[in-house]
Amino acid sequence: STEPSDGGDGGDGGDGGDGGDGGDGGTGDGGSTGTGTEGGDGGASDSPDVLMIVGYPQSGVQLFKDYYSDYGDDTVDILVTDGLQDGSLPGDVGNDMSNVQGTAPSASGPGVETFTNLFLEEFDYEQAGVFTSQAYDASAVQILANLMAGANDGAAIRDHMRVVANPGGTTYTPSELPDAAAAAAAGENIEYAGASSNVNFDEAGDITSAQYQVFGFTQSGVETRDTIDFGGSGDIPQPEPSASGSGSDRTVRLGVLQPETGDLGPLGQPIRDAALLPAIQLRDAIDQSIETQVGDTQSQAQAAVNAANSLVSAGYPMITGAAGSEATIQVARNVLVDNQVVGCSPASTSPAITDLEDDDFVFRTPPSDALQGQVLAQVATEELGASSASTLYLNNSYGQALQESFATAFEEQGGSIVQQVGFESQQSSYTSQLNSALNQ
Amino acid sequence: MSQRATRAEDATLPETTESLLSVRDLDAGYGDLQVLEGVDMDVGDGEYVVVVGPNGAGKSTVMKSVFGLTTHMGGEILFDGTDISARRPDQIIHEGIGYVPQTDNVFASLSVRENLEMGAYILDEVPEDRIRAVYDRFPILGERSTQKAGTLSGGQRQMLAMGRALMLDPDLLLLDEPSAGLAPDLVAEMFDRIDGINDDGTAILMVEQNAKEALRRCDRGYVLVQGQNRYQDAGETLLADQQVRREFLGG
Amino acid sequence: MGIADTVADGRRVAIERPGTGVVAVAVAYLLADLVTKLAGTTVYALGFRVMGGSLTVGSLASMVLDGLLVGLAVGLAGIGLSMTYSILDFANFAHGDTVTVGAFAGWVTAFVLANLATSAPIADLFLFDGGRQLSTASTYAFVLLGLIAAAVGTVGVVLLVDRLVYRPMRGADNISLLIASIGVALALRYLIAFVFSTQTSGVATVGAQIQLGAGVTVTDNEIALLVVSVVLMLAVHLLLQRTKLGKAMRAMADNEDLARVTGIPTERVVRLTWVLGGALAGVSGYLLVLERGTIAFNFGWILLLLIFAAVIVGGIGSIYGAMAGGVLIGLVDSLALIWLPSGLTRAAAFAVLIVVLLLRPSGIFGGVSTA
Amino acid sequence: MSAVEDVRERLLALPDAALVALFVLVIWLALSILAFSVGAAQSANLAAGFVGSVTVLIGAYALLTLALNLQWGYTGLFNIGVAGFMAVGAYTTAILTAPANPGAGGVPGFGLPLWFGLLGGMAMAALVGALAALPALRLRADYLAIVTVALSEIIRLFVNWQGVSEVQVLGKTFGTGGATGISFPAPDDVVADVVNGLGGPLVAIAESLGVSGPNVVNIAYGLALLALVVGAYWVLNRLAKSPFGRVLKAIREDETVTQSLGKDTRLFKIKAFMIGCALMGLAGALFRGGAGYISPAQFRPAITFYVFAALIIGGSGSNTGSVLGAATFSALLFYLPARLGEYFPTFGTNAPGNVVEAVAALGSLDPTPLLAYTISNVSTLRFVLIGVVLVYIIQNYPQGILGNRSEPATSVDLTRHRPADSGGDADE
Amino acid sequence: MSDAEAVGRERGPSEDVPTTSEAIDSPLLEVEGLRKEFGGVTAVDGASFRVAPGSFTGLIGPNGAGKSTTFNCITGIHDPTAGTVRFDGRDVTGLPPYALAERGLVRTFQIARELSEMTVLENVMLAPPGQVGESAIRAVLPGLREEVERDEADVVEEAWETLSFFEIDHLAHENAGNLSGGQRKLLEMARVLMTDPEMVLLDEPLAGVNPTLEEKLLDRIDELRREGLTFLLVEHDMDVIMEHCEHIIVMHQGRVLAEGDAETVQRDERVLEAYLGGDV
Ligand SMILES: Nc1ncnc2c1ncn2[C@@H]1O[C@H](COP(=O)(O)OP(=O)(O)OP(=O)(O)O)[C@@H](O)[C@H]1O
Ligand SMILES: Nc1ncnc2c1ncn2[C@@H]1O[C@H](COP(=O)(O)OP(=O)(O)OP(=O)(O)O)[C@@H](O)[C@H]1O
Ligand SMILES: [Mg+2]
Ligand SMILES: [Mg+2]
Repeated sequence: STEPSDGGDGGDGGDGGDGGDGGDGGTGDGGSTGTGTEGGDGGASDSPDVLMIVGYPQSGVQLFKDYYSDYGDDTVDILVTDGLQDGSLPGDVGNDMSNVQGTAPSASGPGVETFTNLFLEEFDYEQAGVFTSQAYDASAVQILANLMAGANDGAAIRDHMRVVANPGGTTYTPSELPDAAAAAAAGENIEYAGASSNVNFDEAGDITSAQYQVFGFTQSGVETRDTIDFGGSGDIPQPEPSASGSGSDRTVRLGVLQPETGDLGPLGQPIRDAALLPAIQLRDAIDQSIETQVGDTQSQAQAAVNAANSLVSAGYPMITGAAGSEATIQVARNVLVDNQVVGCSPASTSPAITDLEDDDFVFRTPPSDALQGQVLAQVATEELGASSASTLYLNNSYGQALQESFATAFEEQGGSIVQQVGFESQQSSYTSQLNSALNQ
Repeated sequence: MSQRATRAEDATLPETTESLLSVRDLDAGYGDLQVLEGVDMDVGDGEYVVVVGPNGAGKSTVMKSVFGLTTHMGGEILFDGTDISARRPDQIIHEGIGYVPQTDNVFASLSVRENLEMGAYILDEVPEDRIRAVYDRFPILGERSTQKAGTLSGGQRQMLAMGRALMLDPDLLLLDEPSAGLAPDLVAEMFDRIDGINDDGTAILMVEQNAKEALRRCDRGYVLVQGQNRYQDAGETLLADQQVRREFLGG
Repeated sequence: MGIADTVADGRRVAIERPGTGVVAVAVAYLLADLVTKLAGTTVYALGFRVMGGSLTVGSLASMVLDGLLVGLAVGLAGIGLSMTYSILDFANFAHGDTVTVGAFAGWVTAFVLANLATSAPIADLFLFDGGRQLSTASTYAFVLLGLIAAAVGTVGVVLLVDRLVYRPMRGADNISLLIASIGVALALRYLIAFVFSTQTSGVATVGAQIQLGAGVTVTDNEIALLVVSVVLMLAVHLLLQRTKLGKAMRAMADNEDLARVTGIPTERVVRLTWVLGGALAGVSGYLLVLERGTIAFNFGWILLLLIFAAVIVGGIGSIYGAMAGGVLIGLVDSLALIWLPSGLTRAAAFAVLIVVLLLRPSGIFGGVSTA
Repeated sequence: MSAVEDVRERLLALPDAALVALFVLVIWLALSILAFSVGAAQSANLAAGFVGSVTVLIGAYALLTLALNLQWGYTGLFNIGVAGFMAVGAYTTAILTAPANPGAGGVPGFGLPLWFGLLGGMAMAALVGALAALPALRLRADYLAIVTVALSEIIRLFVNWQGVSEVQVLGKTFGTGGATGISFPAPDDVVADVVNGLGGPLVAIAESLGVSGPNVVNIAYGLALLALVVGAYWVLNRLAKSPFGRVLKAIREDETVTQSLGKDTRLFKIKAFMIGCALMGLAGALFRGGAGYISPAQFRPAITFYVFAALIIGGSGSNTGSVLGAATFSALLFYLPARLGEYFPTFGTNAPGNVVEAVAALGSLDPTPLLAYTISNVSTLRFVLIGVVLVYIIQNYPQGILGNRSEPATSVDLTRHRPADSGGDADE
Repeated sequence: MSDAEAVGRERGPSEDVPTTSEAIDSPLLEVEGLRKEFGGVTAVDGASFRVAPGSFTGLIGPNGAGKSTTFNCITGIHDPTAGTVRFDGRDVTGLPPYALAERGLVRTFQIARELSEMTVLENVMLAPPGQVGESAIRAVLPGLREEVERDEADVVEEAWETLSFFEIDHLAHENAGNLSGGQRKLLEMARVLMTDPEMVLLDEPLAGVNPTLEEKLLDRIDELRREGLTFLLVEHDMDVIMEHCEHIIVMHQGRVLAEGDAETVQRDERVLEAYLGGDV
């Protein structure tokens, strides 16, 4: 199974060396290049079985347009990630993208149906977008923890996040959120099982098990083709309540920090709305009132810090946000830890967040990309039967980290990485990068 | 001979109707800064008038004012009886005034011929006969017609600048220090050419620091000091006035 | 010229202009390396790989074609910038966003016209609903109308900007104008974002493809870009060289004060320069989108530094230079991938810009203005 | 209109320090009023949060504008690569001070003390400035601008590159962390230590008013930056009002003439450029890295243009103007609109998803959707505002809001002491 | 081009130019075989001459003869293509302008180059050499700053005196950009004299200056010369040259065509033909 077309290459890629060079060294001993003048066939033996692309729709539209205009008929299997899970992509690209599959953290919690119905009822969307169920869960858990802690106090809320989310006590799903709230306010140990997953937090604040969907594109959007369960092996901490809950006249304060504008604006707006949904659902259904305020990160870390600061200053002890990993990291370091405010990101998947020195104030409801890299590698080897792969990734922290974790996992599973090619967002053309990644 | 030049306040103004250009009580300057205070100046049809004065007196400012390049603050500028003080330079060109600025007076990256064509920009067609007339007057320009003006020598540039101003056959030509920086032989030649232009009927208003030579050749002269008229009289009379000589002509 | 001459020449260059010498050596090395790569061999010395590796001809050809197309687009956008740079004498930082304005003006028009017959809500068309992409092959009449709308719309916007921003500043120094143009750039870009959102939309699809062999294809849209670029380049060049207006523009670029006293209606020439520069920007933006297939509120801004690179490398004021500079920059941007890790290719294009500015500040084709 | 002019005249008559202080106070006051008018429960804390954030912004931008003013306002070096020099300073600081054995996932550094890292960052920024300056300073202003902005992009792309995210040189591992960024000991923790150590009672008072400790620290960090600004101002002002500053001004006007008068202009230019770059490097480390974390995305060229806008508003060539411009820009144009957008009442209806619907509603004489759309997009429109203000200022106050101030480049009284009698032939 | 060269060679200075300048045994300025090409144009084509210390030497020649270019090459504005420049016995060829100015060799520009956004006073205060406060450290550090201020006070006084002499003291606080053409020329001269020079190259300093003031300036130059300064003057006003300069160098097509005192030069056939025209 391990038949790397280029022996020395694996080592090259491993120590973070540049993909370009690695490829050079490798193809040197593939004597077939001598016939390369004949056209596309010449390089075929060197081209990867699978191309893994990490990016956002911003550049993805252009990238796929370039791909189909250059390699229209000669399709290779392409794997994408949640960043490109955008139903309007085939329309914008002008191709059905049938050779493209992707993985994304999926909404597999027991309450996903309830959530979807509620969400589409309350807001004017055609479908629940990416990370919306995670946003709902993030807000719901925080509200519950707040109710149980009995005060708008970040440290107390932090201490009750795992109490309300992890096993132990009665299980509640989104449809029973008002009941869960009442129980939490009464100081009972509960287990919230959400829309995106069962929502169990490990020591680092990451969720312990995750389900990924394998999705494909259709004319009208994305469809889920398969789901893969992952993780769930680690210990799940099960702390007990240490506070007595809330009386009837409290106000629970929840901040929502999402990109409403900027690059991630189109993704951020539905996420913001989903994060507000639990508060809407609980309005008038419980004794306590819930106050929410939204801050806009403008898809930029610095603006996110400013907006987070004003949320904190306004007395919000917990925040659903941010979306981009960079913003989440910055907000955590600049705002959350110092101010002892809980943050639960519904969309940040960077592995770096696991290792944050965060005094346990930072949680997230989607799984780390370290997992997604493994899932992708699994899909590539098992479902697509690929033994070689190239990566083409957006040169930011999301892209770099995810492709790195995919490459590592893929090689561990015996595959070989042909090329690792980064790209800048919004280039005029990605033809050269595609060429290079496909080793054509 | 110790003639006395006429001081400005004693001067009797010539009849306005006779004047081609008539500057009346002109106040002008740059932005908020007023330079000219009540300047009067006349140029008759076909007359040759020279303005002299110390540095910074406002001589160039008078010329620029006539051409609408300064801030007008009062008074009037009549050309052929109509007030042109509110016009733009390209409209004033239409009235029949040509202007050769003190420095930077050719388009360095255009050829000699293209410079002349620009002189006739406001006409619909390139007036070949005028170009030929300029070449006749300054033969060296004809020889160099395709050369870039930026590579001409100082004297040739002055000729080209003047040729360009002559393209529209103006009734009045404003010349700002046309001899500055020219070699002596060219200075003499330049004055001769100006005489020639004047002889052909074009009125001249000229600023010169080569004051003695200029006053010798002109019909009338003005002495401008600190933005005001000081003396005005026939050129020869000014030349002969001891005080004018001592103060402004270097003895 | 004999070998000896060349060597002597080389020595002279090395001594008199060391910078140029170094660049020449570097370029020579890269070319040699390219040849060995194509031959599929590798040269080692002292245990290090000195040059070589592998690269297929098809791959090279497609990279060259890609660089060429990006370069043409950049060069086309550069013509307008080059003109305003030399005639109005300031570096217009709003040019990139003017290009964007043109693209939006043109494509909105083409979209709305082409889909008027359908019952789609106007908002969908106006904001580029992803499902409704235009193909040049089937809607060429609308695409053509869009091209005209791009030119006209941009001219309108540019004239308005001139009236509001630059006209009150006539006679200001070129740095003040540059700064004003930064303000204009911000305002234009974010107004577009306000109206059209910050999403990237696909707007045009490929109509026909032509195989060139070695696995390289060109599309009809790319050919359109090529043809229009070359035609516009020639037309603008002739306009500036042969017509009275062109000469007046050159005269203005040369000495504006003198132009005024010569009777050239400078105000009108300025406006006409904006009209021409704006139309070129609009058309280039429109064609760029046609070739790329996508549109976004900030694509012109992102391209701006490359456009500047093209104009400066080609020599400010030179129409052919802008085009040649664009192609050079496009090729560097695309071919750098052969030698550099992908994270640094864009940096390489900027490095070329810096090197050219340091060694030949008047540009590779510089010295001759507006020719 | 004339009343406005009148107020402006009177304000401008104030001493510089008073003017700046007054301005900052007014901004604090305005933000506090905003805080009290919207955040019922936690107003004091909200106000403190606003004040802290805006003070940090003002301090950081003031450092940057002062640096740019030295380069551009005085010496005429049109550097629009500010972001790049900030990055050099910040990254050097980060690499020098990052712990040698970071936790999992962190990038190791040299573990040196922070003050050393900051000095190193300044030195490195100055060095890169000098290297860039040596060949580039003979270029005309607009070319230098393009070279510097290209350089700043090269720097950003380089630190972003995965190839340098962790490298080994001579057995020592360090790196930039690539696009993910790098953590180092946070400068604001130093301030926090001081505040918590010395300012215990102060914190207690603040907390009794409902202001959280971190907000006190944030304000303190802002004030620390302002103190740095005062220091930088003092140094730069002395530089400007001296023969050194005179030569810089002369270079801006005409370098050849200055050379012909016996001044080694290259040396002066490089000095001015290096001092400016060092200051930019410091600002990069303290502003972008205030919380101990930096990443390449924080050094996009946009920040350079903001610094420029700030300097233009204040008036290039004047140090006081630089500080005022920084305050005006960062508080009124950059910070305030975003906050206003957050706290503006949302008109009951959700904002429409796009402008077409918003405008369509106008047809039925209902302006609220458009208004709501506008408010929900205020952070986009803010940049339009910045652009418009920039144009307005350069058109109407090309010398900046302070107007055309005469700031002769000397420290002494310029009036004549020995009135010369026509010719100045004193008894020599 | 080659024609001109041929003509030039035919009349090469080595053959029959009076060797007055060779006679100056310890010249302050010595130019030998100076050559400057711009692309295809040869602006200076092997000019050689010497200037005696304390002299008032005139450099004349037709427009385009290469006088300004020669100045530019001497003062380091341009790098000469070939040839050497010696000043005060040392080879200074190709040194940058500031190095020459530091050695006491300064020049004015034909087209006045004022520092327009600085006041007239600042313009002249810039000039004195080696000002203490030009060191950034001294300008800033408290202990050293006092010395800077003392130095400045002297510079201000000197500046005022110079301005009054040139009759532009009433404009001291005006921005130099607002001066008239002639006033700029005066400022140019004032500034150069503030550098405390040993030798001054004046490129048409009097063009555009009012004749009365011109007289005064020339008197001043004569006075300074008596104090030991050396002047090399480019001027087209023959009256000035013939009256004031004891030694005259005539350039033509980039070469020295003739030199000597006023008498000699005025009688020289070639000078008459090439430059002075018939009527002098
Ligand atoms: N563009 C300008 N802006 C402001 N002031 C100016 C400007 N041009 C000239 N001045 C001022 O106007 C006054 C008159 O200048 P003008 O150029 O008319 O003098 P002039 O008589 O032509 O002198 P010269 O013989 O030296 O050329 C001078 O004091 C000068 O300072
Ligand atoms: N930078 C340059 N590029 C090209 N040619 C030049 C340059 N500078 C001077 N020349 C040419 O060199 C020759 C000599 O010019 P220079 O300015 O030295 O003459 P000059 O003797 O000072 O004349 P004038 O008396 O008119 O000032 C001229 O033909 C001129 O066109
Ligand atoms: Mg004048
Ligand atoms: Mg000269």
